[in-house]
Amino acid sequence: MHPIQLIVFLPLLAALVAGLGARLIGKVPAKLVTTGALFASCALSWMTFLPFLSGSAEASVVPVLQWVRSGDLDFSWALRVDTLTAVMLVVITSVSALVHLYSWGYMDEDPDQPRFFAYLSLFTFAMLMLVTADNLVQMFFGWEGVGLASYLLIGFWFRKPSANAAAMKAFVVNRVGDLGFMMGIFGTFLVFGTVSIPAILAAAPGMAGSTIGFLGYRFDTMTVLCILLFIGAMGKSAQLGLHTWLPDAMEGPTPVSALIHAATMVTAGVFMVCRLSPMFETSPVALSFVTAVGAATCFFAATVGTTQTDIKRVIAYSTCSQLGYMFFAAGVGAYGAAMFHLFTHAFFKALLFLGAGSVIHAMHHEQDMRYYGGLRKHIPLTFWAMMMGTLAITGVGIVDVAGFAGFYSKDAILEAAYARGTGLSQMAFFVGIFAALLTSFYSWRLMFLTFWGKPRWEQSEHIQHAVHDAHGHDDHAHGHGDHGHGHASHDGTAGYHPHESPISMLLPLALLSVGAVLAGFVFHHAFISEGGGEFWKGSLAFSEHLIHAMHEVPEWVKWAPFGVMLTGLVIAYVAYIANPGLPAAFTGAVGPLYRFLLNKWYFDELYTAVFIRPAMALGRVFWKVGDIGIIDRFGPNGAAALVARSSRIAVRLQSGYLNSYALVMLVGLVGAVSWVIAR
Amino acid sequence: MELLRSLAITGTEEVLSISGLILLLAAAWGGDKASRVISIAAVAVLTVCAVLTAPALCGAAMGPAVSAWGGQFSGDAFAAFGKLLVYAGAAVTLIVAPAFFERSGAMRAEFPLLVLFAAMGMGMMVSATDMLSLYIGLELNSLAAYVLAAFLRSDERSAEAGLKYFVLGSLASGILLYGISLIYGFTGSTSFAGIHAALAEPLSMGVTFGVVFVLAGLAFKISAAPFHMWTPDVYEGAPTPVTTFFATAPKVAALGLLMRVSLFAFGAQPGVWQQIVIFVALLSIVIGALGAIGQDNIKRLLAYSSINNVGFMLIGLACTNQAGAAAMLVYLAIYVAMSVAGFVAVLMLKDADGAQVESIAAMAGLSKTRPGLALALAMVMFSLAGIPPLFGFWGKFVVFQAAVQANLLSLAAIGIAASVIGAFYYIKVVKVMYFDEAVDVVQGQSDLAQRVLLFVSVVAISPLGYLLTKQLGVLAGHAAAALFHIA
Amino acid sequence: MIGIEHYVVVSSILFVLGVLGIFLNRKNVIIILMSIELILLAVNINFVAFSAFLHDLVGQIFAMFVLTVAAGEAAIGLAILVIYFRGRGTIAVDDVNRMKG
Amino acid sequence: MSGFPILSLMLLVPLVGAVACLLANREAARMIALVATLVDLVLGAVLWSRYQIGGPQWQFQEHASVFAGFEWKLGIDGIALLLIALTVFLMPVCIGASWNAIEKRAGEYYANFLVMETLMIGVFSAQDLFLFYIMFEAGLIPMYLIIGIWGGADRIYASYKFFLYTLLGSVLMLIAMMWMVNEAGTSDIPTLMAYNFPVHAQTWLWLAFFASFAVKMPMWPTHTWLPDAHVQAPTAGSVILAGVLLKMGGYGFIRFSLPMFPEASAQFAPLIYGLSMAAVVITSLIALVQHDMKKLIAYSSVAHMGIVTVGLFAFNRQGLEGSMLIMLSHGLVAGALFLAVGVIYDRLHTREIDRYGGLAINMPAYALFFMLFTMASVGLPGTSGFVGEFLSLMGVYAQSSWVALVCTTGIILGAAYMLYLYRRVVFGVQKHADTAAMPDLDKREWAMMIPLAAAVLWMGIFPETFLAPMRKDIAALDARLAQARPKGDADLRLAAIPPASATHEHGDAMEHGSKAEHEGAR
Amino acid sequence: MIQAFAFYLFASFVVASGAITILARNPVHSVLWLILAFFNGAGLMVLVGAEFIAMLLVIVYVGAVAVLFLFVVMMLDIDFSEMRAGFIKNAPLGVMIALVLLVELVMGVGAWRTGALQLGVANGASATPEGLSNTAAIGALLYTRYLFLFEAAGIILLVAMIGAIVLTHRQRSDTRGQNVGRQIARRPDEATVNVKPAVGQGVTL
Repeated sequence: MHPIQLIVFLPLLAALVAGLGARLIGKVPAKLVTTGALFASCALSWMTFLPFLSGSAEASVVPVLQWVRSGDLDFSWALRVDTLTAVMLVVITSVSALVHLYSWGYMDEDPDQPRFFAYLSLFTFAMLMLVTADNLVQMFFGWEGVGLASYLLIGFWFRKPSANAAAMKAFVVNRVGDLGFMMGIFGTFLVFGTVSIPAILAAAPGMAGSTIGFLGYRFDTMTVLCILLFIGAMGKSAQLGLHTWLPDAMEGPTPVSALIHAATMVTAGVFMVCRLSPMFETSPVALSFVTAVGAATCFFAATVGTTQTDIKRVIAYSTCSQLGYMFFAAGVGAYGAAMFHLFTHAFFKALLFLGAGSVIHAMHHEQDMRYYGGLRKHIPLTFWAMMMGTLAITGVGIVDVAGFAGFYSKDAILEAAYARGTGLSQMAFFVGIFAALLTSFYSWRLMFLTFWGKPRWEQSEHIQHAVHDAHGHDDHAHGHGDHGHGHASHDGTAGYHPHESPISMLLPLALLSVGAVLAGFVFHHAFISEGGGEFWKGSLAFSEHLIHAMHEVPEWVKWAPFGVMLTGLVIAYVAYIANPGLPAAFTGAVGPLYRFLLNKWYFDELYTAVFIRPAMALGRVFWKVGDIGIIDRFGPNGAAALVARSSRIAVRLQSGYLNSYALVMLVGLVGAVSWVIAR
Repeated sequence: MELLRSLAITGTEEVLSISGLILLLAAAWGGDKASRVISIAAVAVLTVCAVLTAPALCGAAMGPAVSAWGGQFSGDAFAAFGKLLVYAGAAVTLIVAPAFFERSGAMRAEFPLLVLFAAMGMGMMVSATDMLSLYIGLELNSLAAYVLAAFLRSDERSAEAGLKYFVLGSLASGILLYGISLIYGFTGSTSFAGIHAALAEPLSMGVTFGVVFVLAGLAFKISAAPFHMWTPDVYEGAPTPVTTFFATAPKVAALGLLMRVSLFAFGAQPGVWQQIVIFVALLSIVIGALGAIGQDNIKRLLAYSSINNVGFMLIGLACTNQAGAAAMLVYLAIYVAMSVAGFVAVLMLKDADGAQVESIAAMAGLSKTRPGLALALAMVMFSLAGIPPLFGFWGKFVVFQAAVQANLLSLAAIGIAASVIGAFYYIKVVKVMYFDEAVDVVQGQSDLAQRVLLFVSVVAISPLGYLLTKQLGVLAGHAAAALFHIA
Repeated sequence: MIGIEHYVVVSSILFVLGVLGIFLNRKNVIIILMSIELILLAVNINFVAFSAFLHDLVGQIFAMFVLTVAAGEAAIGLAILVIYFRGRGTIAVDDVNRMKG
Repeated sequence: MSGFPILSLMLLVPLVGAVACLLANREAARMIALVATLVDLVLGAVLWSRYQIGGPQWQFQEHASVFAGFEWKLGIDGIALLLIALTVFLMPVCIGASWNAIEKRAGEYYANFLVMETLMIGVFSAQDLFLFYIMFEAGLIPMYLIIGIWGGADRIYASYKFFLYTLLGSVLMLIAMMWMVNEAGTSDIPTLMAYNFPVHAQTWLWLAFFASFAVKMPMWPTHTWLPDAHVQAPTAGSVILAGVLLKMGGYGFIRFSLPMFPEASAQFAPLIYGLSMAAVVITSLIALVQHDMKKLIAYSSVAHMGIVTVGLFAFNRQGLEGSMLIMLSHGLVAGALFLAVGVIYDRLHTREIDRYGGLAINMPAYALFFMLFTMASVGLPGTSGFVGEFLSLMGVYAQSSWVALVCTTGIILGAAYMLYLYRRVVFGVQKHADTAAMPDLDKREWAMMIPLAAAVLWMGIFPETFLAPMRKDIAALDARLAQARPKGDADLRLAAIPPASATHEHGDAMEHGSKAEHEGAR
Repeated sequence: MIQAFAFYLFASFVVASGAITILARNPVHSVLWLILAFFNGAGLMVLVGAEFIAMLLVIVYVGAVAVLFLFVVMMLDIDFSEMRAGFIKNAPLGVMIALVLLVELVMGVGAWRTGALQLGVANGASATPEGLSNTAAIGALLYTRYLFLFEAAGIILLVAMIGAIVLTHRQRSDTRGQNVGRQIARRPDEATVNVKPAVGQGVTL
């Protein structure tokens, strides 16, 4: 058995065992099975990846099972392993394994843990299927599979209406993207006669310049196909327009956010563009589109991120923004850089989420940063882990010396954008720089609000509940009432004492911190150096030329990210440590803009007004007016009424009088006679 | 010799008339108490007549060899087919009548006699090949029928039915006769063969009028719209066994007559009447269906149903060819079976006192109180509606197939679409019996004869009936071939 | 000799009169029966006239049978009328509508 | 073939069972019905195992000349085999679903169901045009009774609507059949499938058949009988209605309209596309605002059938095979969904969505199955719903990207209304005490759900089992349609001078490309 | 000339009396006008040489049928003063249609123009034999070719008779019918019974 089969199917098996058999085997075994399977899978993934890193492995395809054969269309279940896949395998299984472990602690009190672990493992399986896909349809399978898992996990706390709504929204918005993806697959099959990825990529250059009819107009074939496929990627990767589900997805448990909505699933779009990069290379228009969308998302999400108060939402917008980076990297042709950022981002963003989870855990599920403050001393380990993540995401590092993970990858992207030299890519560069500034600002804002300053916990209902519950519990336990308000302290803590998270949560934080610190330094050579072509081995369209140009960019371009990072840090410091009144004053001054950002550019409101309400209203109209009012009324009911009315006439004619009977007969006779005369 | 041959060919009529006279004496002697015995004897006579008739049908008799009385009668397969159905209908009437009249004490020994004489008249109708024999047969049947309709003389509805039937029937006879007189004048002949020959020439308007009048008169007898107005009232008012009779035997005889007149006598000029038949057919289908909706009397509903069904049969006539005629005969045979089943089932609807129940509303929940009866009625209804796999579908099937073969596509399409309207009221009856809450009205017992008849006829219209399609097709084919055998 | 068309016209008028009598009348069923006799008279005139002009006796024989049947018809018609009257006490045409619809 | 009349036997077994049920009491009747359907299931399994994939087109042929005008002629190809398998598979489930729910007049109830089974198998195995029609039409009667006697409060309207709507739809088809038989001189379906009817006649013949199948499918705007019928029918009635009866329409298209009137089919393809697009979008939107669970699923059926029809009229193998797979899948999934509704209806006796909520808490197993079937309905890859929809839409894309686009929106709307339903019923808090007190699935319900779930997954993961039997038949149909296949809107045109290097390196790929162009040009 | 005069006389009378028959308010008058119409009809028949039918018409109709009518009219004991006058509500329509029929008949057949009628040609099988009176000729035909129908006509009359009796004959409970058998079978010893009544107790009869 090929290890890849174990890597992919162990999580599925574990998910089935835990999900269906939990009642038989019990809670802890179910958790053990899934976590164990993931660690096994993770170990195998690293074993698969390392040969690729050293350049000693070759791409291979492991067939599993025939799937569909219909006429010329033929695709099967098969697992493809090449460098790109191997990178993804490592990312997915590592983060997943750690998230599994982390969940032991985080979900400790939840009654439905086996279900949770089953979902996590199921997700991992689907994600692995996605990245190992040898054909577009299997990729779509994984694509939808992760969507399902995401849906299930966002809605894991199904009693919460908001969680259900968010889950549904995630699924449906993703489906909008999937519409494009499916159309893209259809078009690809029509053009190439196959859905096998290698075959398509091989044939794609030959199609450059051809035109195709689409929706009644003629377009460049490859542009149509790439943009359709990219729409799929936009949905999954929460790009501008189809991003609205991602912030809401934070309704799910935090480990889920870390695994799915930061490290892995949302990067599937980037993976797909990279996987199909030879195809995208044939269409400059499509690439420009990718760049534009990526840059816009990058900018948009960063702006919104600066105003959010929910700790997870801030990180979610941050994710969205970082995905924008990845896309415009891909758009400018720096697929290696895109993948590298994907790789590093997985570590530091998972770290940030898990860290945030640790904070939330400590704060009794309070997520609003306005009610945090001063946590540095209470949960120091979490603080340091978060600090590592923040340093990584803001891209702290010294040019040509060393830096945190984000430093390498983000700088590479910005340099590539600049080096590409087209107008659009230059613009993307500046947008990226500005977004980096915002990134720095909101990341530090998060840190300062959470860990510095005075505790502001007493305004939090969650904390109050926690304190009250503990108090009530004490009452019950000790049998005599404590009627004073001893817990109502005046230090803003409301008498609440946050505790550091258990070891099962801290261990993943530690491991990921290592990744966030070192991933860039260790791997940047392989991913984005001039020898990257040997590493990638054609699994994506690696452009040596672009890499070369990247090293030729002016110094200010290289230093700009560092500069904006510092600027952001300073602004955040001034606003949240030095002069805490400043934000309120500032937001008061630019009220409309602030509200615009706070309300996420009013996308949700817009979509509600443009799509959801009209859809419901249309549905009602089609039902009440269309089906009942028109079709039924003039169709069956109308016919029935007509028949009934005619029947009444016929019956009235049957008056019972001899005269009229005779008259009718006479009319018939005269009619017949007249007919033969007229004939 | 010629006389003997003629006597032999019209043998069944003679048997009927002579036995009728003998039974009349018996009735005079035995009084009303003998009515049951006389009924049995009459059924026996009809059976004998049927046995006498059968060989002509099976042997596909046709042509001058079976022509009697100088061309006034024909003992061909067509006549035999019609006679067999007529005798069957008459026999059913005789079997179910005693139990019906017994309760009101209205059973009279004359009843079987009238039925016998009517059967004789109908036999003459289907074998007539001359306007004169047509007329005599028709009137013999009609006069008996008028009396039968009014037979429950103490019942106002029965008397009214008789009166209406009589007045309108006489008017129809008048129209028919006037037409015959015109045809006689303008062709110089009353025999079908003579008319056929004369019509082969270019047509004068007088003949055309005659044709129209004759067809109008016959349309009354088959209760085709717009000459159908009497049907619901008479069907409702007449005693139920008599209604059974009207729905079967006279319908067969009149249709047979109509077929022979139009296809043989007027066969040379189908263009004159084809359009009229098409129109009448469609009108009958529609009027029959529309009228039936909203009826609450099951007999009245079946009356409209018969109008509706006649419309379908006329589609076969509109084909003006042998296939159409054969289809019509098949339909006719199936229709007789359906009518028998339907009316016998209606006869079995009795309340606790043994009084007849005719209201559809009173049949609510019949499927619970009398499941077997309800099943039978449901099968009749679906069969009348022409829903496969019940045998009623086959009648419509052959008729429409004939129409399609004759390239009357639009007629077939409109007709079959209109049949859906008909389904509306047939399934209403099923709805009342099966879906509505039981009211427990129908409780009375039914006698063995009724049950046997119902069983036999329901089996015939059940999907098992399809096993008969071949034989039925062959026999109808013989009959239709005889009709088109121009001597 | 008077032409055949004259007879045809006379019989047509009589026929139409008879028909009119049936459906115009709302007074009395007996008059309807008489109207029927008028129709039959029209028919008979036609038959006899055609018979004469065709030099063919069938018409006259037909007329004879029509007469016979008409007699029987009248008997039965009147008998039905009688029992109807017995039951309802009226023979007004307007009242003969117990059954309708 | 073996000569053993297995098809006739499959028709006979339920019929005998039906008669027996009529005479039995409730307990005996349901046992008889179960045994009869299981026997038929076994026979169906035998049928499938004996079916030679890639063998002669028509297998298990039987012929008895016992009727005038038409003949007792049975035989199946792969397409019919699959649908028969679906029928015999669903029937025991239906009986199971009725096990406790039907209390009044059980004997008649089961008799009706068994008669239905006979007729459905008859429809799929008939090889004589008129035999087909009789079986096709006869199904109205038992279904009418099932809805009317054992249905809900408004059952009478629904049963009437069902009966008359479908009757009106199919009568015109009979006239067309007669014309065809008259023209071709035979009522043998295989012969007619190869007969070339005059093109001008095909137009109206096609329309007549269309009237019938469109109502049966049902296609928009003749779909309004379906929600009413579904809502009022008892659970098992809905299952069989959605599971098998709707498939008769699709079967009709694939067996009659397409092979017999290829030119007319091409001519009317735009009509089909238009109606199907309308169906997908409009009925999906309507499903979104339903308060009644069964109505929602009924509307979703209309939307799914819309994708079936576009696939059928895509004139290529992906479309045809995809449509067949949707039909099979929808048979399972819609059946299962109605069953799922029935499970909770049996407990609470309401189908109001608002009366439920939070079922995941007290009925976790139920929630799991419901989720699986919801996802299958949504067309999640890995479930049966995906493969068919994917192939079907892929097929139609070759014809028209617009149609594919509009119909593919069905996957968005489908997700929306199904998940909205699921969210309201299964998720959330337990609003009502009676809802919260409902017990989870019992053994009988497990026994019904498990096979359906297994089949749904099987079909999603290894559809080859279902594709293989019909492959040859679809290929034959595709070949038959080739003469009339309309030109797609893609019309791929290669660049005038392709880059030299690319041409050189990817000669193999160019072959693909030119082939695609060739197809596009057809 | 005389023929023409006679024809017009009979024709106008038959039409006029027919019209009055249906219009007369009193049924008795109607019957009488009907009788007049029959007489004139018979006259028309005589004009074309069908004296047998003409006589039959007079004898059968005037002698039997019309009298039967009168009889019934009298017997039914109808209060004629209560008879509603006037016509049905759609009488104008009916009259118009009837007139249309008349016009169609007359114009359509062509009877409005002298000599426009193209009668058919009889095949001569039943041609009027030379030298035989009308009555004899009819008889010759009737008892040979039309024998069967003649008998059937008899049956019709029989049916009419049975029908009329069946319908109208009532078993009156208040009348005592004559029982011939019993009268004949009556013996003297049954006719008288000797009783010895006790005084004051009377006898039971």
